[in-house]
Amino acid sequence: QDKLTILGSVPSLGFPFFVHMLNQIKAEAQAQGVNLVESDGQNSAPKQTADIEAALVQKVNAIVISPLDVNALAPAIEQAVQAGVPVVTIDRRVDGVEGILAHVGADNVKGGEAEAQAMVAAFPNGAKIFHLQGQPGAGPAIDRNKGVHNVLDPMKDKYQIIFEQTANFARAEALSVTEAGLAANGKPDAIICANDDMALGAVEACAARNFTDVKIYGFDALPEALVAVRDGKLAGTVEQFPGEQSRTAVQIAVAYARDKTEPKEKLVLLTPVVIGKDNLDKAERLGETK
Amino acid sequence: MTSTTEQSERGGINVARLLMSFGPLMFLALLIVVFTVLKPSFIDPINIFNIMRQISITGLIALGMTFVILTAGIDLSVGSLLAFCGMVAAVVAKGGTANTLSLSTFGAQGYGWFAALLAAVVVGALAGGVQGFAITRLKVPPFVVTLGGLTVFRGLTLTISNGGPISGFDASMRWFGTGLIGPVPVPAIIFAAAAILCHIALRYTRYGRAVYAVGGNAEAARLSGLRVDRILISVYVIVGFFAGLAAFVLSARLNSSEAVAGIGYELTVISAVVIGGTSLFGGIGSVGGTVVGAALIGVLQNGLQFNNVSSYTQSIVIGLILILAVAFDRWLKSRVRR
Amino acid sequence: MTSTTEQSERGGINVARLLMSFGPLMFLALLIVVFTVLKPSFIDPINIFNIMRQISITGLIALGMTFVILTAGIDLSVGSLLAFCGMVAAVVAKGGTANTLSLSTFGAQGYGWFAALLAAVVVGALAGGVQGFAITRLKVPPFVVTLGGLTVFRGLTLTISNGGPISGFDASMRWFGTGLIGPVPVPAIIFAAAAILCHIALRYTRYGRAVYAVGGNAEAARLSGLRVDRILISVYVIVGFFAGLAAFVLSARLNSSEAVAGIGYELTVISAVVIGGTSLFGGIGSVGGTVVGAALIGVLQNGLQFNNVSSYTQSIVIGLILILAVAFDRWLKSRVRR
Amino acid sequence: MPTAEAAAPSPSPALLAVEGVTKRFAGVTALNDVSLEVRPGEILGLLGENGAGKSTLLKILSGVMPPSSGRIVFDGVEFNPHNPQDAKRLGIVTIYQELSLIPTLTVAENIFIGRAPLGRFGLVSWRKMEEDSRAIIARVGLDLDPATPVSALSVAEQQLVEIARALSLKSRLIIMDEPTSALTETEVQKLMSIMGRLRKDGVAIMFVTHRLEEASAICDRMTVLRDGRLAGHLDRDKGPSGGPIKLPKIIEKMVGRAASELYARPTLRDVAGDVRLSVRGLRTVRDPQAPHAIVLEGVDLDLKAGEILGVAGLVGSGRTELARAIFGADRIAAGTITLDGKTIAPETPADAIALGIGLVPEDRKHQAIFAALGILTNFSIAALGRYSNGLGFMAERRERQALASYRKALSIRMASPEQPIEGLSGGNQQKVILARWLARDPKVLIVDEPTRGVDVGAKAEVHQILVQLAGRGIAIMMISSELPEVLAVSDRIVTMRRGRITGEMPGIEATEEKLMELMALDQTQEATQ
Ligand SMILES: Nc1ncnc2c1ncn2[C@@H]1O[C@H](COP(=O)(O)OP(=O)(O)OP(=O)(O)O)[C@@H](O)[C@H]1O
Ligand SMILES: Nc1ncnc2c1ncn2[C@@H]1O[C@H](COP(=O)(O)OP(=O)(O)OP(=O)(O)O)[C@@H](O)[C@H]1O
Ligand SMILES: [Mg+2]
Ligand SMILES: [Mg+2]
Repeated sequence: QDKLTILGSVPSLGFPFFVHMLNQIKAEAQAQGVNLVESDGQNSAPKQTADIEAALVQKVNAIVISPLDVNALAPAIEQAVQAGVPVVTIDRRVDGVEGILAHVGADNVKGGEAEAQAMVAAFPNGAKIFHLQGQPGAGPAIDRNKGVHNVLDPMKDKYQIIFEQTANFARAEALSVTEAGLAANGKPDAIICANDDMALGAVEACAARNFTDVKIYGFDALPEALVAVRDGKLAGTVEQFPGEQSRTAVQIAVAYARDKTEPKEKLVLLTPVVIGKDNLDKAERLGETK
Repeated sequence: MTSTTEQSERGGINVARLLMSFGPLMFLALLIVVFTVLKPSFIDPINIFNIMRQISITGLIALGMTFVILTAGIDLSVGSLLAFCGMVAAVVAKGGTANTLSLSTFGAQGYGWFAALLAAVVVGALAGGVQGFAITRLKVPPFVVTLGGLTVFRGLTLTISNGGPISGFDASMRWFGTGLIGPVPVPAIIFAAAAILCHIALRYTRYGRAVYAVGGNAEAARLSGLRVDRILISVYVIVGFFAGLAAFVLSARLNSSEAVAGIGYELTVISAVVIGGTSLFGGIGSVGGTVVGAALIGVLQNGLQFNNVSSYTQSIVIGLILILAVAFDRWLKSRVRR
Repeated sequence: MTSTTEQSERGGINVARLLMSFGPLMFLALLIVVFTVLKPSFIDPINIFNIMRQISITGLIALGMTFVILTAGIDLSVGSLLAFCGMVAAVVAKGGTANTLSLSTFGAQGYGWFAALLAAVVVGALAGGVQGFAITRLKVPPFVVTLGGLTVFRGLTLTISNGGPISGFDASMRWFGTGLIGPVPVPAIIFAAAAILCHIALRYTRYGRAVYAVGGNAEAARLSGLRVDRILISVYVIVGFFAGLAAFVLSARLNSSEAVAGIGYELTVISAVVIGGTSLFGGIGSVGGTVVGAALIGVLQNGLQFNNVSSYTQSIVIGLILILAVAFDRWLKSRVRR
Repeated sequence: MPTAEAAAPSPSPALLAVEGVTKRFAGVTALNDVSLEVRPGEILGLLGENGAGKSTLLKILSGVMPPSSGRIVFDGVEFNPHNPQDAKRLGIVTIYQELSLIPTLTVAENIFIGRAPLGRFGLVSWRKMEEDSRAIIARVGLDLDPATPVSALSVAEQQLVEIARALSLKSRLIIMDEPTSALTETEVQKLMSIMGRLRKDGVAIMFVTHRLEEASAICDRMTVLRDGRLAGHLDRDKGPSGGPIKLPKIIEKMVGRAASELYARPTLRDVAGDVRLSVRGLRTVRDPQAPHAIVLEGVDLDLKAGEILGVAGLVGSGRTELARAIFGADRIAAGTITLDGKTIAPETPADAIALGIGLVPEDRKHQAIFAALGILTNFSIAALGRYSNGLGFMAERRERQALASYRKALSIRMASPEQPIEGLSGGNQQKVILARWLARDPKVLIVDEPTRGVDVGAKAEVHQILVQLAGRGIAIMMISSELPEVLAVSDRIVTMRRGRITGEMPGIEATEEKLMELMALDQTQEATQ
């Protein structure tokens, strides 16, 4: 019989986080001895939908996907399910579609909560906070923002968000936005960022003003951020184990496609962990740092 | 020689000559052949219909954009306007501005698909009209007005939906995005019908000829007694209308209206128009060209994806082929024409 | 009346008259006043220098874009080219194409800042030259060529870096992004110097005259003995050069070259130029206008962030003010001129 | 003065009455208290020097711009047009000085702009539109495929199309601003006879031209403007013969002093110069974008230093093609060009200019001026090297001085060197373009319709300048559709027809009749080929 073929689709290869995810999918597919059709959603729900449609025409045996948007990708995923192709979702969970084989993920809302809790733990007596949000309207931006507010809103008097702006997940924008925030409000105690790129931009802005004791939190645990955590430039970053998620998802998908092996659990949830200086070893990509 | 090409320009159909005289079409044919050779399943009807469905969204907007660019204008706001109209349609369809994330396909309490469609196209046309008004009355160049529109409509969309999507429409609405008539996807039929109407409007009505005249030389058109301002406003209304229609179809297809929908569409849409031979300086171009331009982009994306070309390489290849397709067209024109 | 406006056009400095005659400048002044009243710390030198540093990146590219638009061209590839040049600079600075992610500021084994700078600007200029060549020789419109460039350069950048950033430069390189000369940030100084040079080149040299002439009427320019093709190629080389320079400064400032840098910059850059009064149809415009346009955008963004205006509202306000600034300019001109 | 003349009893009530109209632009008063009237069935000539305000007045009448003050009465009703459509609705049809065709559209569409004939389902019938336009352009003697885009037409053809369009509209008043500036005798004759017919039908015509013979031949009355003011009205002689208005009278009114002779016949100058430019067997390539364009079919020509060579021919005879081929603006298929004995092969105008050849093109608007740029830039653009230093910086002081001296020498009317050239009257624009080439001091200067739209006074100045330049040893080739001009200035004349040279004679031996014969020959026979 021919080799199995699976589709691996991620929201956008413009972000290192998803590059890593796809690389892990690739590696696991190789290990499992299956062909992989790669798909880059290019930050566009119609594009990711189109990729799924193209894959269905090519009769892939299974789909492993991290959906750009859980709502907008639902029809495409439903179409795949109806075509009898097993689907495993990674990272973001698509509700409302019956028959998804499994979901492997670490919820972004939970990640946002973890990030805020880490900050709260560092400042038990309250803090003045800057919050850099992701691209307005984008799924992870919404979820992470929600997580942060879930934790901080009930403690509004102690933990004041004095400056809250989007920096579109981009380092350059985070730098200039933080600069403006610092000029307008002076030094905060902590800066919570919705991804590592923005956190690293905020680091540069603080460094330029010699505000080296501001505690800055990132998200995604990219190797570069891990180095920054090790060097004390970042206070922490949220690890969601994208590699483990991806590999697990591929294993589940391939097992089912081979011989209808049902997964042991339909819902594999990895708890997000805030990586600080003391638990660096928990970080998935520590090995990539030098 | 003169008479033959003129004939084909005037609508006489002669496939070989058409191919020969219009570079992008030839390129399109070539791409289809190449992709089919590489993977025969490329021309499976299913895949062809997929492609048609995929290009229908940007294609619809590109039809409207053809009018605008024919007048030497430009509309950068279409992507944002699409998101805005989509959100409006969702609010109407679901009957509230609540940021409901529910996927319940049945619990809709809104005003139904027709009201949603109407709301989308009316809001789109109005928004286009306002921009057209700013262009003609305030004398601000279209680039600036619609760039402003790009950020304003995005901001409004995010404000309405508070950043999140509005999802879960009833089946009658979803049919416009996912339904089939016979084997043909509904969005493709909507696109084809709209393209034919636009072709007739531009080629066979006084209004259409006035659009060309204004683009060819606005001052001369004014001196010839055309109401240039009204015509200019009308093309922005048209592109707004199509942005609204595309928004409705997209929302129906994705079963969701997203605040981030349509980001960067302006460039895809304008590319389709320009690759189709419409001049950014106005007065020259056709709906047929735009359809070919949209198809070229759609086939290229689908075909590369089909062959599992890495996404980075895809970017490089698409960029180069777009340039080559147009270069080839210029070369053909410099040699063959008449 | 005639003589007075002419005087100011010739460069005679008369602040009141300048303000009165150039809408965007007046708007800029107004915005600064408003933001200062809202929060006096807005005009703290720290913040002013922040703004200067922030606009320096897109501002540098906008200088080059002014040349391009003066010839009635356009360059959509600048954002991608910025990312590409930045990545090249990073590779040279760090001495390898390895996707090294180390932040170690000291362990650099590369070729130093000078080589990185040189590589960035040479690659930028070359890339611009290739695009200019395609525009003049293959007769493909600038919009199409540079749209192709937009996707090609992005694909190349992602390929080089495999999607990730390359970070951690030595202090001598970082100085270009973060250093100060006296109290003034180095990027701001680079931008100011470049603006003055460009102003001189356009206003006081043969080359500048030729650029205006080609944009004003390419056919008449050709019949007047100008080598139109060479001039066209040269403006794309210039904008490419500036994209390279901006890339170097940005990488130095962020201590990192990212594959996703510069997305959407083309619109910001072109806005700065167009708001500054340069006509997209060529032949009309100035470097001074571009600087004001860039400053207007920068002040607006910073001022709104400064007042912690929600990002949704920011979009709406920025869009409206850009349109108003230009509308006001047109209105002033229509009154003063006649 | 006007009042005295207005006192004369009018034969019929005026169709149009202009009463005290004034128009001010920034710094310029283009029209100052001008009054005139036009009656049905009358051809009124509107004359005046360049910049006198003729076009401004006509633009006001056709709704392009409002007057600053004054009153217009049309058909007994006060008339305040807000846009060209208002005027059109009343039956006022205008042919503008700067051609107002839409280059990207076909001839047929331009003729039927805004009123395309409709066929089935109310859709535009292209067939009918093209058939009808073929008939319409035939009236002015044009035989073209109506599906040709206007951008592929020569200036003369465009002018004819515009005239044809105007004539095809239902009109009570036709306003023509220099309709004949690019036409040759034959077409002018045709237009004159059409105007005569319209007059019989009771249509009123206002007619602007700088060709005074033409005006004198056709106009019933004339109104003359000078510096934006009314200089006076002239009537056809009232004698039994009703003789035309005499040129000296017109000129005196226009320039405000007694007229000297208009075209001085050249004295037989001793042109002993060597052959400077020599063309042998020149053929050009057919341009795929303009398939019906004339190509040169083997042209032999010699041009001596210090000589003015007149080139006469009908519209479409290939004179412009010859000029462009020598200048490197069009591709050459075969043939050689030698300059001072050396074979040259200019591939671009830049090459030709570097070799010392200059060309004043016929289509001022599209090929010569930079409309939005200042006069200074327009002036020096072909001689940037001369007005810049080794580092490439402009030597603005020298540049301005040079412009100032040409401004004086050519009496260019302008406000300042920074003024955009589009604000100048047509004639003054032409003078700036001439100055552009004079500033380069070329060895060979080709001028294509050098006095198109230039007033009599300035025309004489231009002719003088050409003679002076020739006197300095420059070889001049002058293409002109105005035979009197060719006869007046040329030391030698060649005629062209269908891409070939058909004859040659010394200037003093030539007459209009002789030239016409060589230019025209068997036109009809060739057209049917
Ligand atoms: N739009 C304008 N702005 C400023 N000045 C103008 C404008 N149009 C015309 N003028 C000025 O008005 C005066 C009259 O110009 P007009 O074009 O009416 O002259 P004309 O009699 O038609 O000359 P010509 O015979 O050269 O065509 C000129 O001095 C001209 O510079
Ligand atoms: N730039 C051009 N592009 C396309 N066709 C042209 C162009 N110039 C001239 N033609 C065509 O070439 C033919 C010859 O025109 P040309 O201008 O050479 O004649 P001419 O002898 O100079 O007479 P005139 O200048 O009075 O028209 C015309 O039929 C015209 O359609
Ligand atoms: Mg005039
Ligand atoms: Mg000619």
